Amino acid sequence: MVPITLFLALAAILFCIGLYGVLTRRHLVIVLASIEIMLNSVNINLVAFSAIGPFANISGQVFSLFIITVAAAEAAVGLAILIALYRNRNSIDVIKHDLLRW
Amino acid sequence: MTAFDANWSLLTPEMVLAALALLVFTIDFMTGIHGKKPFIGKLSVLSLLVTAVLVLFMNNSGGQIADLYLIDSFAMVFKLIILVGVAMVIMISLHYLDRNEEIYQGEYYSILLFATLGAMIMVSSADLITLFIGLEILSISSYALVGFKKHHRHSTEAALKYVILGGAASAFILYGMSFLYGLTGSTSLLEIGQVMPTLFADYTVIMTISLIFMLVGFGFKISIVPFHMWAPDVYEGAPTPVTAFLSVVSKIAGFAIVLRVFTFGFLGVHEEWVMIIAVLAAVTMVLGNIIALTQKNTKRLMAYSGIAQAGYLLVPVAALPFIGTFSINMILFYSIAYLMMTLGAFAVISLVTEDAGTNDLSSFAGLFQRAPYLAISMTVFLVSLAGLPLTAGFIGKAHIFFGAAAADMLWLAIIMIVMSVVSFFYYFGFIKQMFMTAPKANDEELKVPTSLNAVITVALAVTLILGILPNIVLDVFNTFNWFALF
Amino acid sequence: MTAQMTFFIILALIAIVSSVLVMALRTISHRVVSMAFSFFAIAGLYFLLGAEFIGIIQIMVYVGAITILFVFGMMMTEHRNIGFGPDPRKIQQVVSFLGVATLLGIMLYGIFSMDLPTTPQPYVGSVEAIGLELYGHYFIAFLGSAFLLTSALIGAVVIARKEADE
Amino acid sequence: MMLNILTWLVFLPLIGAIIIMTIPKENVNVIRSLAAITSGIALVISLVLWAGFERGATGLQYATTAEWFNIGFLQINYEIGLDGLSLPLIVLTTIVTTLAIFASFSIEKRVKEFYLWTLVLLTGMLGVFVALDMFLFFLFFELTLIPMFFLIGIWGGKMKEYASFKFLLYTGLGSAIMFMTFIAMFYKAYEAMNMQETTFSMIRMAEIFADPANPDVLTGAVKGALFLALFVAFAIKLPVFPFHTWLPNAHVEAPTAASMILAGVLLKMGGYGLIRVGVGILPDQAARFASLIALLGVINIIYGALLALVQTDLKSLVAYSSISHMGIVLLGIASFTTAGMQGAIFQLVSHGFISALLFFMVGAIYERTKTRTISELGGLSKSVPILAGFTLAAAMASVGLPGLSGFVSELLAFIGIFGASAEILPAATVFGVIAGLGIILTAAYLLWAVQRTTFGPMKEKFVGLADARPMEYVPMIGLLALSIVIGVYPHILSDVINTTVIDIVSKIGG
Amino acid sequence: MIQNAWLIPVFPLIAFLILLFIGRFLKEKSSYVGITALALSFILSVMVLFERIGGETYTYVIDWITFGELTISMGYEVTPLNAMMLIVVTLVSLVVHIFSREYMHDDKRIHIFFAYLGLFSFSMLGLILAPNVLQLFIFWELVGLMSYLLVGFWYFKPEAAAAAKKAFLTTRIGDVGLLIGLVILFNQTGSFDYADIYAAVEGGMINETLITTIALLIFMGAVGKSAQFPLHVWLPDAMEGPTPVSALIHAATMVAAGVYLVGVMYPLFLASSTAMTVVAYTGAITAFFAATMALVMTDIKRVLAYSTISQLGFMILALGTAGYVAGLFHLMTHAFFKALLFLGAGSVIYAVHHRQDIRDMGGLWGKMKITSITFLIGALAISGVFPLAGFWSKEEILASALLNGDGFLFTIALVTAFMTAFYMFRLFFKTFTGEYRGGDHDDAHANDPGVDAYGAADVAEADNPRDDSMDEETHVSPAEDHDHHDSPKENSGFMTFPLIVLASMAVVAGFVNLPFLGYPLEGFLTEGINVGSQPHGELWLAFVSLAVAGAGIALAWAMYYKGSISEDYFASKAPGVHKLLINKYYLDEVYTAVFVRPTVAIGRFFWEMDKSIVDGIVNLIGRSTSSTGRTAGRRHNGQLQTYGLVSILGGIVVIALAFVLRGYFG
Repeated sequence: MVPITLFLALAAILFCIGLYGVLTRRHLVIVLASIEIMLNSVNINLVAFSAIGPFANISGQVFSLFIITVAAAEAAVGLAILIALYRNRNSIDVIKHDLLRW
Repeated sequence: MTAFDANWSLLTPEMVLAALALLVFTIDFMTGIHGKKPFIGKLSVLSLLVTAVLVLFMNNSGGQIADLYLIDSFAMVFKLIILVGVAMVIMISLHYLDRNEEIYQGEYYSILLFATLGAMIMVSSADLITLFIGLEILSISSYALVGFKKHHRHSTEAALKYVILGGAASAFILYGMSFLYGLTGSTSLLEIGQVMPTLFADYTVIMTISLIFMLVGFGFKISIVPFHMWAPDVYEGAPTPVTAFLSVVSKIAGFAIVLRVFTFGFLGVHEEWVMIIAVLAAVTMVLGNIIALTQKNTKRLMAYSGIAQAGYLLVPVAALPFIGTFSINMILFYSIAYLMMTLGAFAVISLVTEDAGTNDLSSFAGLFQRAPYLAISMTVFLVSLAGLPLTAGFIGKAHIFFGAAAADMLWLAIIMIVMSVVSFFYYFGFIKQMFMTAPKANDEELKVPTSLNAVITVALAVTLILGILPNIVLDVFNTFNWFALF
Repeated sequence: MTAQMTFFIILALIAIVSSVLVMALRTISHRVVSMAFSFFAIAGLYFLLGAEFIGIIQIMVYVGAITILFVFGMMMTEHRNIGFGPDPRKIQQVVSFLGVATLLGIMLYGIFSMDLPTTPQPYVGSVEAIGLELYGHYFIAFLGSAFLLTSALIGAVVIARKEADE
Repeated sequence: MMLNILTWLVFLPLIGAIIIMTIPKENVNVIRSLAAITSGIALVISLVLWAGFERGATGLQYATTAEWFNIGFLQINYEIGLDGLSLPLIVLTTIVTTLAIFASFSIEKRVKEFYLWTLVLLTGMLGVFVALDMFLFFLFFELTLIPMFFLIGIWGGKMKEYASFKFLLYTGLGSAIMFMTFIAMFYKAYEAMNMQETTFSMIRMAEIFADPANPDVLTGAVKGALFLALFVAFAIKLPVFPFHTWLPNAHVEAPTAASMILAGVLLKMGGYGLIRVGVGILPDQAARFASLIALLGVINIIYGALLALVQTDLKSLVAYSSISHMGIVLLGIASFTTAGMQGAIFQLVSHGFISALLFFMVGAIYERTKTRTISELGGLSKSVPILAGFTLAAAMASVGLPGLSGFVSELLAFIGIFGASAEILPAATVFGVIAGLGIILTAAYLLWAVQRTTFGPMKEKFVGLADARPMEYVPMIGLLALSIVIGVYPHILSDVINTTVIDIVSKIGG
Repeated sequence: MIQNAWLIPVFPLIAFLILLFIGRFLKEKSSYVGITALALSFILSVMVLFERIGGETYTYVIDWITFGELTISMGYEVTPLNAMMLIVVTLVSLVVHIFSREYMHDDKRIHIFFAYLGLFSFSMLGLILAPNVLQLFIFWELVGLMSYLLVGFWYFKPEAAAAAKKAFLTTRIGDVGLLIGLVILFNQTGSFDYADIYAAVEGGMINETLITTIALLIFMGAVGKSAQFPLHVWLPDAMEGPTPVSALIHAATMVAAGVYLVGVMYPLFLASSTAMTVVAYTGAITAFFAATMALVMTDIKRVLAYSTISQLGFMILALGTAGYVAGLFHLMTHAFFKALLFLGAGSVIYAVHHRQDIRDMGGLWGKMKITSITFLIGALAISGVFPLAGFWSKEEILASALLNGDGFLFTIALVTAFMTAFYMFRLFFKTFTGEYRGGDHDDAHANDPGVDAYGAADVAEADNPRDDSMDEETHVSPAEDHDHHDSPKENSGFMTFPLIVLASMAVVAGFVNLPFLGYPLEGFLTEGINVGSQPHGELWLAFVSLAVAGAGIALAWAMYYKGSISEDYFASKAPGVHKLLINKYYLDEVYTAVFVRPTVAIGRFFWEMDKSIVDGIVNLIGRSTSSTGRTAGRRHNGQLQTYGLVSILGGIVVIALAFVLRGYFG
């Protein structure tokens, strides 16, 4: 079997890619997508632990199910907000949205 | 005991609240999309009060559902605080929504109630998954609430910032949790806590990362420096009652889970995090107060003030391993004080800024001439926030101060008290506007709606009574054995 | 190298590369598709780990629902292929990269410093087990997620709703 | 019994404030008379206390203790009492405040609030002087900040905002330091009693510090640090160089009544605290740092006087003179003799009356001439002879002319400083001689100011100014008469103070 | 009656209170209140004196203040010395009151004037009756206050205001020394009572150095009050006050308090030879320098002022050379004849329409008979002409200077005696003989530096001025007060009667200590106090003294009456010296440059420092805090990704912190 460490490392890499996306991408849809990638990386962790972790049990998979649910809900709300914002401001460039500052 | 043979009646308050939230939503559905629906707001307040009564009577004997949902006095008090807080937020909303008709009223109230439900689940849960779900109910509802003024650019922008950063924060919490689960095979905080010392000994680095990732996420939710950056923007953009909700209910619920996680999960390894929490508390107090100094926007100012207050509340968390119950007493007492003074202040801010049409501090100019009661109440709230005597805030702060000193963290206490003095500047800047500046263009008398009046009066009364006779609450607290842990 | 390892490497590479492509590509539709690939690869990994149910859910929810949601989001906003022009925030980019790289380093260091035994055979959770946990131990969370979804639904509808008079 | 006469005294002004709150703000005369009556009753009560005070008896009188609240193992008590140190200051407080209320009858702006805050302030000040629980003491100490902030900020002069905030933040910082020190003292006492006893009572604390069950906790370094922190806290209030800079701003901008109270009573809280808490609980440390205290006292005297000499604004001149005079208090304390300590207390009381009178005179002059710039004044003896006469009298009292109260305190302080034991204060003589120079400077700046303001040819623009109104005679004559009474027959004060002073000094073995 | 001695000061106090409260309604009649009070005091004083002669010292005290175990008491005491002083003070005060009735009658604030005089008399009498040195100090300060108020009586004259301040401040310097001395003394003896102090000194309870220190500090007080060098500068300026005030306070009583102080503390001084030497030399130097300045002054009051300083120097000299009785005897006689001279000058000034420059006078002999004759008596008395009062007391001073064994002191005393005679008769001849020079040149000597260092052009006509700003309709300029060309004439009885009384005292006062009668005063004064044996001169000394006085008078006669020596003879011979003298040795300028200006400069410097550094730091902390806040607040730039980045970096820092805390990085 593949060592769990590799799964964890993959998750870490994906998490950081997602994080980097959140921090630097200018397209808001992509930013939201990056969050999804981060959440996915967590799921990899959980499923990996659930399957081949030192204390493998089913809870990890249940946990990941909940995360998927939450991710969906969050994506829905996030995109709804994005759409409302786009209607208001006609832009989905992150940089443009800095009315609130200082 | 497994979940199947648990006493599910313990969940009655949550279930009743959920049912009532759905009822609110249904009634809203049946009464059309638009228009003012103050009765829904009143119904919501009623729901919350019913729930509060249920909490008080159903939960006072304590109990637990398996090891994942604890009905202890800690949860009970937090739930009561949250319920009363939300009720007051809704009272503030009644007036606010009256002035902002584009907000969908029924949905607004039902989402608030859902969020409350989430907060209740949060404070009771002793399980990573339940806790996370509760947190997400609260968070996602909050994202939506912030963006409820959807034609308002500030509101949607605030919601966007909140949802993105909040989502990332959630990811951090989850990433941290995934290791807790993976290395223990359990999601129960109690079980995790039992093996934590060995776990930390075995997997030091990854556990540190896990701990700190969770801290980053929770730190975001309770807006402590350096994870606080969203707070001013979101607070500014959100509808004022939502700002009040965020700065009070979200924050207090956040503190509840921080306490829960750190006491249940990490108490055994407190030497790993006490110093970190202490440093974060110090940084939070310093930065929150200092940035607030030059703020001119009331809501932003309250945001920074809230950050600073979070710093004060973090002090007893840092002191917790050393003084135990005492620390919980402090946090709960200060939470009550914070709830009352902040909500009271927000009630006034909501009224005044809506009347003036601007969030600028100058909208408070000459308030004393326009509405003396409002100005005096606001003064009491601000004085309490600043921590001056005869107010709940003073007792609360003194309390925390004692605790910090007792935990041998005098340096933290010193920073706290010095920063309190710094905070005089901006709190009294408010007071200066109200008392020492002539009213601007609009100087007619300001009518205070009944609902706001009620909120302000309650907040005022509690702030003063707890400031003079704190033992009303403290004596009750002293009879509680918070987690049955200490 | 076992077949599992080979699959793992392939799937991991797909996941990583497509994730990177989500960041790097220029056309928004390509990026969303790339994201779907990434999710798909992750689903593959779940199969590899014997968590078929989660894998299926992953495909259904992520590749199906969420990707579609993103496509909708994309379509309803700025789907025309215009760039944003040069990024004025070079420092942000560089510091972000450095910060994230540092974080990754720390995380990887932590992960690889763990001395975890390699399980020869993965634990395979049945759907029944999941169901039992879901409706038993995690029932409160399950109920909670119902309200979470309701709340998110109401919120999303209210916020995204296009007013009749607009 | 909690509701003893002291409690009534402290909270009576608050009750008055609440009653005033209910009165419509248009009824200014009702409000004024209510304020005057309230403070007048407080004055009567304090005089009853004075009359009933058993002279020569050691220990506290009218003392009472009631549990207030507890935080964990910490019990905070409502513990109040009276001794020879607090009684004169209580009487000073009620007198000065009552007269300040009379002096402010000319205020037309937001009358209701003015008296409201003044009465709240009165409660705070009285509370400070009766409190024997350190927490309670701090609470009242802090409570005085808010009313004074308002008094300066609303009714102040051009720079009122700057001044009020500076006052608030600076003295707030002082209170904060004080509070920290109190907590530290509390825990050290707790440790010193082997975690067996917790107390915030100053009386008990003094006993513990004098005779700890576990002396290793209270090392010299710890006690020294505690004392220095306390000293800084009270030095800000007193104020002591270099922590004095809030005072001129606050004084110059404050309205007359607030200046009177500020100089007359508020500063005294610093001196009182230093004696009550600093010397009372840590006598050995106070003696250890006697040279420092004396040095700062001398610096205060000279520095304040030199600055007063060159002031161009009459009010800031008086403000700097306050700084200078507070140096005498420090000097008296530092001598650790009965004479010096009594001189310090005498100076607190005497300066309370004199500075209040001076500020009142400056206020009255300003009200008429609309200027406080010394060079613009002149010849006031001609245009307003009675005011000028009282100004001169006040200046003379401030100079320390015998027959007026200032002289007695200076004399006692000098007797103290020259009689200080060489172990406590090696350079006593030097300090005394320099302080003597300060007396000359005091005479110089005050007389120079008098010469430039009341003497000289009358200016055209000051022709036809109205002289003192009947209502103004009350504070003028009252304060001057008190100064004269104490100056002519100080026994009236010393027999109240003496027993307490002997008690304090005996702790140092001096 | 001696038990009721406390009434002596109380009568003037009552007068003061009456005048303070209802004086404004009494107006001119105020004078009678004061006169009555002083008359009562005087009568009582006489009775007390007679009772005291042959009686016992009477003391009555009450507790004044208690601290620790110590108690300071206050009360009154009648000793021989103060019984004598009572007479002097009450008598002089009484006649000055009477004189002022006329002199001040057209001043609108006459009631205040008499109130002040009453309070002054009270203070001075209180000073005298004090049973302890602290009470003396208290009243000592009070008389200083009254001096201040009376010098500044015409406060609207800037010179008067300045002079008043100068008088108070200069004496204050001495007073601080005195106070410190007293305090040290108290800490040695535990008491301020004379008796205890004497006992302590004689019992050797205080070591010698300390005694010297204390004595010198106490002497500082005397130097200030009695206008001894170098603190004498205030007295000439104090002549800005009304002339009766000058007579009472700055000639007869208050300025003599310094001498009195040395007198009552005499055992202390005797115990320290160093202190005695200092006292003697101070007196001698003062006597000499003041006399030199008196030679050239042209303002009639200033001549008298320097003369006063010089005579006070004589007294101090006597005390310093063990002539206890001599000094106090001269104090008494001087009080009478100097008051006489001042009141005479006042009478002249009043008659010549408030001019004070002797160059504007002359030829008054025929016009003001009583004034002239009494003034002549005074001048003869001060010059020491047999058998007037001054002869007897001055002779004793010369004796004590001589017998002390220091030839220098004796020489100076003799030279001074010569100068005294000279300048007094210069004054007399210039004023009363020759032609009347007043009336047609208002500002003839306006720019004469001899008038005043302050350059006050109107000094010559400044006495009893009216404030220009007062009562425009009744305004009359001083010069027009009386008809301008009306030649001077004798004043009314209110003014001449005091002159006659004082003149008779100047004649007879010396007889109380006649050598032929066995020095009765000496016997009286040395009773109950150990002041050592008193020196007595031999007969030849009396002749030397007389000869010196005669020489002085003769020279003055030659220069200013006969004109056989030019008036400018000495001035032209030694112009530098003349200029030096006219400018009073430039002492005022030196003091201004050395003390006043640097003090003010230091004050300014500190003020700047206070604003820029002490307060600057405070403000800097405030500003930097808020600007830090503003800068940090600016990091909230609205970019959500920046926020995220900050959080992540913060997280990394926290991780690093955790590792550091665990000791990962060493």
